[in-house]
Amino acid sequence: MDVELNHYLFVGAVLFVSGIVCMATKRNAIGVLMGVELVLNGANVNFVAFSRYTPLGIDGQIVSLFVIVLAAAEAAVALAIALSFYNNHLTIDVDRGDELQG
Amino acid sequence: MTGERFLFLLFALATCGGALGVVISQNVVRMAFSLVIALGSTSGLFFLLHADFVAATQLLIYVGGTLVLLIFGIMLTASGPYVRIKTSPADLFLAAGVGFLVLFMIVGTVMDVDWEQASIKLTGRAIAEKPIGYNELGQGNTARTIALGLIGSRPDKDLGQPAEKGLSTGYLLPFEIVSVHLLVVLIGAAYLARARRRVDSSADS
Amino acid sequence: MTLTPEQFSIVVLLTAAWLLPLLGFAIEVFGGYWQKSRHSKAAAGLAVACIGIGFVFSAGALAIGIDWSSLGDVVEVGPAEGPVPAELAHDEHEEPAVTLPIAGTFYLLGKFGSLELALDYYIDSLTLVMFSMVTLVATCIHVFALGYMSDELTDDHVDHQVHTAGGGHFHRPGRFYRFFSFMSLFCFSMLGLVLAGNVFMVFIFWELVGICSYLLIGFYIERKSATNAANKAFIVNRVGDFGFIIGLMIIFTYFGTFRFFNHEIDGRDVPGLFTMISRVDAEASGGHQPTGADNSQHDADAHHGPQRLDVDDARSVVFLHDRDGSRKLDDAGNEMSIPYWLLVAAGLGIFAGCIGKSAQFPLQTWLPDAMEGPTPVSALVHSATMVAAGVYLAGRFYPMFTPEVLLVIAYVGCITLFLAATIAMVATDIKRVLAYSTISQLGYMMLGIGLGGWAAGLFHLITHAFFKSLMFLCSGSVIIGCHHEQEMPRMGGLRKKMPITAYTMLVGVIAICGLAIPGTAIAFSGYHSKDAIIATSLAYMDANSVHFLLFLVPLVTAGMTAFYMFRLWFYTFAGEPRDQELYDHVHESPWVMTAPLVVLAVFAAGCAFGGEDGKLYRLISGSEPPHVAGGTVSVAAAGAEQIRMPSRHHIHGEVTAEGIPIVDSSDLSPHDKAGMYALIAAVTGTLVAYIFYGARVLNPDDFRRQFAGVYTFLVEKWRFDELYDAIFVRPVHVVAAWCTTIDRCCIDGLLHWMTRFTVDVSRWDRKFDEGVIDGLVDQIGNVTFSAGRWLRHVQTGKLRQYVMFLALGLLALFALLFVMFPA
Amino acid sequence: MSAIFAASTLVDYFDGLTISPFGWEINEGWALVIAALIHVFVLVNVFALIPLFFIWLERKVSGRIQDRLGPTRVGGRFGWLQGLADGIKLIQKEDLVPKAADSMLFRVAPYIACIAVFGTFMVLPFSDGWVAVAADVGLFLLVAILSLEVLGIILAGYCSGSKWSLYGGMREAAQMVSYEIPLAICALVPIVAVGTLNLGEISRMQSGWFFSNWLIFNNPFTFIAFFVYFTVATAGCKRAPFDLAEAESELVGGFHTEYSGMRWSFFFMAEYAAMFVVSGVAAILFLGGWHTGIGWIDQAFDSLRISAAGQDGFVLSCYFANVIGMVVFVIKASLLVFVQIWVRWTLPRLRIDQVMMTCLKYLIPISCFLFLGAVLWPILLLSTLDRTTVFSEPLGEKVPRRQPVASVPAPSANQDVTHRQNSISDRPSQRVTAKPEGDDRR
Repeated sequence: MDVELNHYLFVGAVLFVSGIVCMATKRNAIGVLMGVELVLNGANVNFVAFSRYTPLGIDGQIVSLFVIVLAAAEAAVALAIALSFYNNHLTIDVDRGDELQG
Repeated sequence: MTGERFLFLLFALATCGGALGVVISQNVVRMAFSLVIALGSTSGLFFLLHADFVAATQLLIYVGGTLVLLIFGIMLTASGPYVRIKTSPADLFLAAGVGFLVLFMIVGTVMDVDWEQASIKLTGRAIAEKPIGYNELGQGNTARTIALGLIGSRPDKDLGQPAEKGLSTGYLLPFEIVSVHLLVVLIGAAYLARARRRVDSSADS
Repeated sequence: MTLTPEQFSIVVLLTAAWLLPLLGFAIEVFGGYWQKSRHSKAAAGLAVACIGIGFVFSAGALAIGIDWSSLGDVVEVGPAEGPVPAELAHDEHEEPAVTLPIAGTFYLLGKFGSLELALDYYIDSLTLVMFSMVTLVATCIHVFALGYMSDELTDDHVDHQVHTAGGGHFHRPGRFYRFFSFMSLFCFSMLGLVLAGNVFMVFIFWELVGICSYLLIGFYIERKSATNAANKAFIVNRVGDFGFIIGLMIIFTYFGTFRFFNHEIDGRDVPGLFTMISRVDAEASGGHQPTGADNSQHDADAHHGPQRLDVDDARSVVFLHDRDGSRKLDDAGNEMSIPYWLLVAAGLGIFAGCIGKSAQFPLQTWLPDAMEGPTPVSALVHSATMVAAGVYLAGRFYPMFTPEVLLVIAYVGCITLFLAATIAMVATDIKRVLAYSTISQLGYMMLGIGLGGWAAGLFHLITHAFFKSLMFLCSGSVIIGCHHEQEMPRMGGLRKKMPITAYTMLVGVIAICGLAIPGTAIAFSGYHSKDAIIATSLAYMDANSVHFLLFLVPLVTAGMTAFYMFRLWFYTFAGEPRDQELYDHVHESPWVMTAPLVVLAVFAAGCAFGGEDGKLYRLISGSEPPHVAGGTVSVAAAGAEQIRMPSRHHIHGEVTAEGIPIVDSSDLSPHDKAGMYALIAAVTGTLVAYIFYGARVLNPDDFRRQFAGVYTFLVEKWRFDELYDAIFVRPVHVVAAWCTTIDRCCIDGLLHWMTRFTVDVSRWDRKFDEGVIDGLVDQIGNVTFSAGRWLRHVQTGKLRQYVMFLALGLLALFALLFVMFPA
Repeated sequence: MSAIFAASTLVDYFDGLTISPFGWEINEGWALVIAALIHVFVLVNVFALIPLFFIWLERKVSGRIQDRLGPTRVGGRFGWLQGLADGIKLIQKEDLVPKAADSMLFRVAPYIACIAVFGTFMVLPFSDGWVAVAADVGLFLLVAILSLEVLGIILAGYCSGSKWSLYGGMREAAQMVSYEIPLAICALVPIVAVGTLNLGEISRMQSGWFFSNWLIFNNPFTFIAFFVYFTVATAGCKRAPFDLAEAESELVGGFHTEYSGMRWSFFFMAEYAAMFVVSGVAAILFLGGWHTGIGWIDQAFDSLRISAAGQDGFVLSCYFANVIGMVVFVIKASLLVFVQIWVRWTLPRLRIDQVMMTCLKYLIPISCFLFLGAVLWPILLLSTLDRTTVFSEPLGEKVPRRQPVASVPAPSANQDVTHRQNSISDRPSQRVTAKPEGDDRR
């Protein structure tokens, strides 16, 4: 058998799901951030795979580039938020950040 | 067992392993490490997909930039060495269950779809014919194409097309928007992260 | 039209002369309130400067605009070479220095369809003369006012005629600058009225002078009488203006333009009013060979034989003419015309405006009361200029008047002059005498115009302006000298105390009476002008003998004029003082007041020098409508007698009333006869006056007792005020009372009921609001609130839970997808 | 043996080769694996030898600069085996892991640093066509891989469980993250001039007289950019005066305080290899790559290569030319490394805040200005001289000589097809082989 589109999609799915689970389980803000990165990467894998295996062409790569760049931006902001969170709570545990709960 | 398949298996396993490592590990630094592995092998996958530019970008920005930033953040926010914040087992099980459900769903969906039909329905072309940049000659040399696409011209789509078909659209506007967005984000991050007066610990617990 | 340099300079000069007073007014009004002390004569100086410079400008314009050489030569009247004066009448237009009239547009106010509302100018020799006259008289009067109003130069002016509740007199700050600002505004309006190039603009300034007169009459606003007089003047004028507006509407409807002169509207030639209504030869049946309206182009033949309106007798409509004289076609292509009776109505309407403005019968009652204003105002506004504006307008509109209208004008003038003269004979207030004489003289002017003596009427307008303003100023000087005493019976013998005033006054009196040395042309201005009018009336009488009254009444009135004027003079200046202690305080006025008297006296005496061969008359007749000189014939309306306007040749005795030339001028021409009659009448009146008041041979009180009825009737001014009171005012009061009662009972009641109803309704409404709507809103609020309260437990603030929700939502979505679209 | 360097022919060499004793034939896949292994072998040797040489060189140079002799004993007069001796000693040393350390990461960190630097060797062309992965985005890829080294440093610093290491790691992290920006921008300045990221093409465009053809002299901005790049690269290799991560005077040993023995030496292998890599990149980007800079010599070698083009297998003349080219390239890179050493022993160390300020307040703005200038320069020339360069023929003439492949849409139109001067990347068949090897190393 030769490598097919589906294989890449499976990898992307695994990345995606583990990212979600990571977000759902980690209490460390940075961990949550990592989960986000994982999810984005799962999406990226799909994009590039599609642009490779379907006649859609280069657009998939360009979109994945945008995703990467925005992920970097998101990481910067999220990290800044995490830092100020840490400044205010002396901890990085996101479960402590529930002052606004109903 | 061609080289490509071998390498794919290698990178795919590394990626999945790294991802799972991120999920399972309780130590933030270990998580970061396994994330490095996951993302690095993801860029390896990109190489396999003949997307050199994306792969390099992935390496440079993600592994070289974002992750270093993350580890930096970890260092800054570590109240003790190797902080571990335990998660309740209930959460873990619940999350795992949901995760498996989602995984199952996605895989099922992927299996269901017939990509041949989908691609013909979408583009009117069969999957067999590869888009430009993926033919045997110019494998992976997509840098120029991407660059041209980013500045708004699409020779990969338009070359050799009948003139009356018109020109296809590029990505100049998103490119500009993203650039400005990056600038804004950096300024905003600097503003957020600037040193503030700490609230005393009695206040927040 | 493109202007030659002379024309342009004339326009510029007149415009400057027109706008300068406005500038002055603006500065005085705004500066006046800023200036701290009320002692400064700055405002007066400004006003005098403005109007003076204006006079210089308009005099310059006159000098440029008129070809004096052709005016100068004296004409020997000989029937041999046809109608010579007629030739001369437009001789000055053969090679004129400047082609008059000059007409054009200053500024386009607005454009409604084909109608253009604009600030136009229409300058012919009449305009030039009027400008010079107005500015000159106004200058003199301004200077005079410097002295007359000087007691206003104080912060605490005591008005002796207003009594406060405390029995004391009324104290107020002086209003020197305000007076002069009003005067400036009036000058601006009057000049604008003279300059106006279209009826609309005329109407605007017409109303403006009305406002100024209102303000000036009511200058001593604390005096009840003054305010009443102001209101009266204003309201009475409104009556006239009502007719004026009707006339305007008719003109706009049928002529489609307000302009006097030919002009262009977006490329299309539009003939002016006068061109449209131009006459045709009486013999000519169709509309051929009409005489162009504007004097610049019309042929000499037009002056043979009388002329008539271009009327289709069958349909009795008047055809409008185009520039080239052919009948004007409207866009549909058929000939434009106006029904004859509507033309008559338009003429009457316009004339109604004139009646109101120049206080003709039956609207004459406002003018005597207007004497409540300061004397300079009476001199400028109510004798020289504004009231003359009515006559001026009638002259301007002369071409629009059908013979019937002219007849009406003539009769109105006739009645007015007689009636005013009779009242003047018994009036004792010095200013009122002058006021009534003004009315009567205006009557003369109207009569002249109505009889076809166009030039004669306006001639008299000019001369009268001079001597009447002179006399008013003299009376003002007397009043000042007598410390605001206006009753003649308390004066007398002032000749010795104030000689300059007395003798300048005498000049004026002689001028208005029209005394002259028989056989010679030596006479004051009044003689020539009145003589011209009476001559016209004589000619008119033997042209159509039905209207003989139009000759007799003016003749008799000439005598009465002489009588009451000399009565006034003798009363005031001659004989022994009747009130010694008043006499002791009399003093001659300062030079600032006497100088204008002298100037005006000179003009009153000599402005009409040479009579109808003089320059002034030529100037005026230069802009005479072309069909006047040849005489006109009314269209023979069915049954009515035909009215024939006398031609100038007839007046001067070259042709008979039927237009047949008289070869041998053995007997006197109507002109010379009229001159003699008028002179005889004047001398008679003078003698009578001398007998009664000068020599005091006879005692007027005996006659008073003898003719008590007539006397009281005259003293009560023919009971006109009572009449109007009975006819108009009381009914109005009654109606008003009715209206108030109706208001009180019905409308107020209805309103009260409605309010009560509303209150009840709103009371119910309030209940509804509070009960239902508010309840509903509260319910919604509560529901939302409780829902939120219940839902807020969902928002745990736990990030990871949200992620779980996300994932579950994703699952649910896909599950839905699979259920709905099974692969 | 010789043909191994010419990777162009390697796979063809093994493909279809029959090993006589067993009599089975090597198919394409196995040939690929074998070729890959050979490449690994060669590159690992190069990677191992270069640091040995430079460590020795540094000792000698520092000795000379400090008026000492430096190593003299081991091997010959110049002690040129000193490096080897050190290596052996380090291998013998005990491998310690502190109790406070996170043992797994502590062990892994040196390898990460080492592998990262080693990865860059695969995209670094030593001579025309002598490159493991002639990626189209070679330079970009190289910078990307090089940026991975810092991960190892940071992990090492953080996981040693020592405050000195932690400080070192944090300093390293801050320094690297900020210095990568000017590094990339300065590398882009010559890229703007030549219009390709492919290192092979870049240096191929600089054949001919050095003054007219080397990119450093291409325009004033590239000239400045060279020095800025060199400074930034020095900082990137955390060399003095920017070596705050291992500032002995403040932090005992910086990030490698807790390390000993072989793991410790890995860091230094990585460091010296990195020095060589950045110097090599400088040589390719600015100093004409493997070209001597003397016009007629370069033309001669180019013509040799042209003659080799087309025919497969081992061509002696082409091989000779490539060997000369490699020597020239290594000499250029080594000179630059020598300059780095020289600087280290000459200049005092900056303070950390000074280091950051130098980067953020000066180097980044300067490099941005240079980039802008480099973009505007050709436009200026075009509007004044009607050409885009001052000395050499317009770069449009020199744009990669290759068959017009669809992957290069716009420029491929004006390419000079006849003048075929190929690299591996341009030959489709070898591109296939070279590609997986590239990934193999990571």
